[in-house]
Amino acid sequence: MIWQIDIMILTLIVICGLFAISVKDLLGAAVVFGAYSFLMCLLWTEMGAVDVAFTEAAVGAGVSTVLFFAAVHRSSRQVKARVSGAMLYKGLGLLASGLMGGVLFYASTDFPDWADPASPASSHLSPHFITQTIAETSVPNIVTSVLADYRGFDTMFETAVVLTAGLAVLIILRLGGCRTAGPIREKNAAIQAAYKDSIIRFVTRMVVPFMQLFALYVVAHGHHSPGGGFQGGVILGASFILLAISYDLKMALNRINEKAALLLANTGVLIYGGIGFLCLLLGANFLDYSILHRILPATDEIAARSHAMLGVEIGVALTVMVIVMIIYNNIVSNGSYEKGL
Amino acid sequence: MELLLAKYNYWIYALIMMIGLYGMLAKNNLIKKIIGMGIFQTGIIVFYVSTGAKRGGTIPIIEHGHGEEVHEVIKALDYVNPLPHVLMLTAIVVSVGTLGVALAIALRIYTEYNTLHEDEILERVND
Amino acid sequence: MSNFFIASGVVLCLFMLLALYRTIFGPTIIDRMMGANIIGTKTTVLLIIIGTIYERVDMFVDIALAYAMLNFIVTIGASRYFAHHKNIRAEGYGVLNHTPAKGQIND
Amino acid sequence: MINTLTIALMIAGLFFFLATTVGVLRFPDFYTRMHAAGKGDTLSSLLILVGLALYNLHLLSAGNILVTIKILFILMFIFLASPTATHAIIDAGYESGIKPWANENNREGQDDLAD
Repeated sequence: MIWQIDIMILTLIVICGLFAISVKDLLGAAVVFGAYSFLMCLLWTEMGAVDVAFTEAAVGAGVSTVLFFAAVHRSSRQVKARVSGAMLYKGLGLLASGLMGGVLFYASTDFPDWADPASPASSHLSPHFITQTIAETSVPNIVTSVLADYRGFDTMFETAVVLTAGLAVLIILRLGGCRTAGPIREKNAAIQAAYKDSIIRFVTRMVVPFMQLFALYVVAHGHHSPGGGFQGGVILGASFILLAISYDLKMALNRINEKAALLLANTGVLIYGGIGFLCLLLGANFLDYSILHRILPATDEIAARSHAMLGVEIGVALTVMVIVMIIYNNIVSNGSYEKGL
Repeated sequence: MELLLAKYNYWIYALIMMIGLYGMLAKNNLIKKIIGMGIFQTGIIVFYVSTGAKRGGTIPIIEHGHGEEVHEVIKALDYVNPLPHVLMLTAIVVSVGTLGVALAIALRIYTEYNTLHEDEILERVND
Repeated sequence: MSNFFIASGVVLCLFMLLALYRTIFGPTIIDRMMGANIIGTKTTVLLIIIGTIYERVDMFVDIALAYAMLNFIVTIGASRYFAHHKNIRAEGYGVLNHTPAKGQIND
Repeated sequence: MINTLTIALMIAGLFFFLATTVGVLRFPDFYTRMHAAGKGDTLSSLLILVGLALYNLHLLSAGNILVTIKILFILMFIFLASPTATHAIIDAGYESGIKPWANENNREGQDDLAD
């Protein structure tokens, strides 16, 4: 933590947050919220939470903001005040948030001092993770080892939650019976064709392979540096979103169509659960990777844990990549998969 | 002054959560409400991450050269607490899922009622 | 040297505060996009500076690279919005017409 | 030696960031502001990143050289992406009909575009 920069960033964040909900234009609010997420990522880097910052850079600053743009593109930008009872709602909102804030301010006197090394949160379980990770798993990135090994059960269900969210979006928009509703009538197709300009296309063509390679590096190198399945998966998905934005939705769908997408999403969760069941079959506990040294060639128990973590990360990356794409594709085309942003 | 330096971050996170809650409750527009939800979420996440901060701690990745063994003894005080990071990392990824579902529901409401404003939706539902 | 990096980080944050003025007050939506883009570029640089302060730059370059990529995507996405909607102001729907589902509601 | 070079490059970069910010705040219309932002941002991040990449080389080892190469990758990416982003934003403004600024004599109704 660097308190000088910390104070500056916190000030910026509060200003950004205040204006993100008070700007009178939805697209503008989305842009300000994007800036808010950028600054949030900076705050986490500065606190030393590099993996969280990486995830926020990919998810919060990148994909969420694009999702907001897509939703605003499909609906309207207008913000209207309430016709009646605006003051009542404002008063109630202020009262409720004031109450909550008061309770939190009061409770904050009981919290340990900020960045206190002896705080209860840092003194029971986490020293074990920090000191034993190299000896037990040979993975230097403690966040990865806790994520995929010590708390692997939790992460498996988080992945399942992400899959469920993608399926929910699919059900709400694609199968919701409104596939023909809300189509957009193009008044001037010529302008649109002319707009798809070659500079953006050319740079996209140069950048996308580089991005995907980088995403694979992030997945594979997550043991030694910040990164891992979630971050790499989101960046992979974002590269397809970039294709869909700068060409059109058809182009991205030609790469991975809906059927393949659903298949891949389920395969990801299946890989994760399958590795768990493999451990069960070999006679150990669910997701106890050390038993896998019996079937993985040339590994001892410690290396087996490290390798199994990589497999798990690949499963996570597959699911997250495809789900990010599914959510974007459905929101930007209102479930019709026809015209994108 | 000492109290301020020791607690200022908690107060600011409480402030962020207050902004988010106000946005969720008082705003008329559905997408504004979703933005408020996002702000509330980040407030909670920052609170968790900050409980893991340590004075003088470095990032939670054991220092080592590539392909070398780690020789020196690893001290827990040298590294930031990684546990909140793990919990919040998954929370952020799940938040993109909830955001997607929320936006999908908002879009569905828009195609059904042609508005994103709460009072107009209620009016049209009651008609 | 570390003090110099911290000072330049704080100065960069101050510049961000000034760029935030454009992001928040506009006047047009495109000025806001420009402000967000500037904040994004400054953040990429600031990430590397923070890495240098921690003396673990090798861990921070990946984040900065991912960050630059996502900033690019956001800017392209925001500007593509105006390929479909030709209006700078928030009112109205521009070139596009949204036809309501049930056909009875029109404002 | 490397320290002096780094400090010089970073101060130059910060100066151009200052110029960018002043330009963004003070210029009269969107196109001129974008002009300041696009050029200044690319140049100053280039200068600062080169400075930091050099600073990183004060201990020569394989790992540090790799990090320097990675920083140069970021630089290359910014060099590609930032002008493209500038182009996209300017194009969006032009497509949606913002008129370029003109001086008082032939200014015609552009203040009404502000929201």
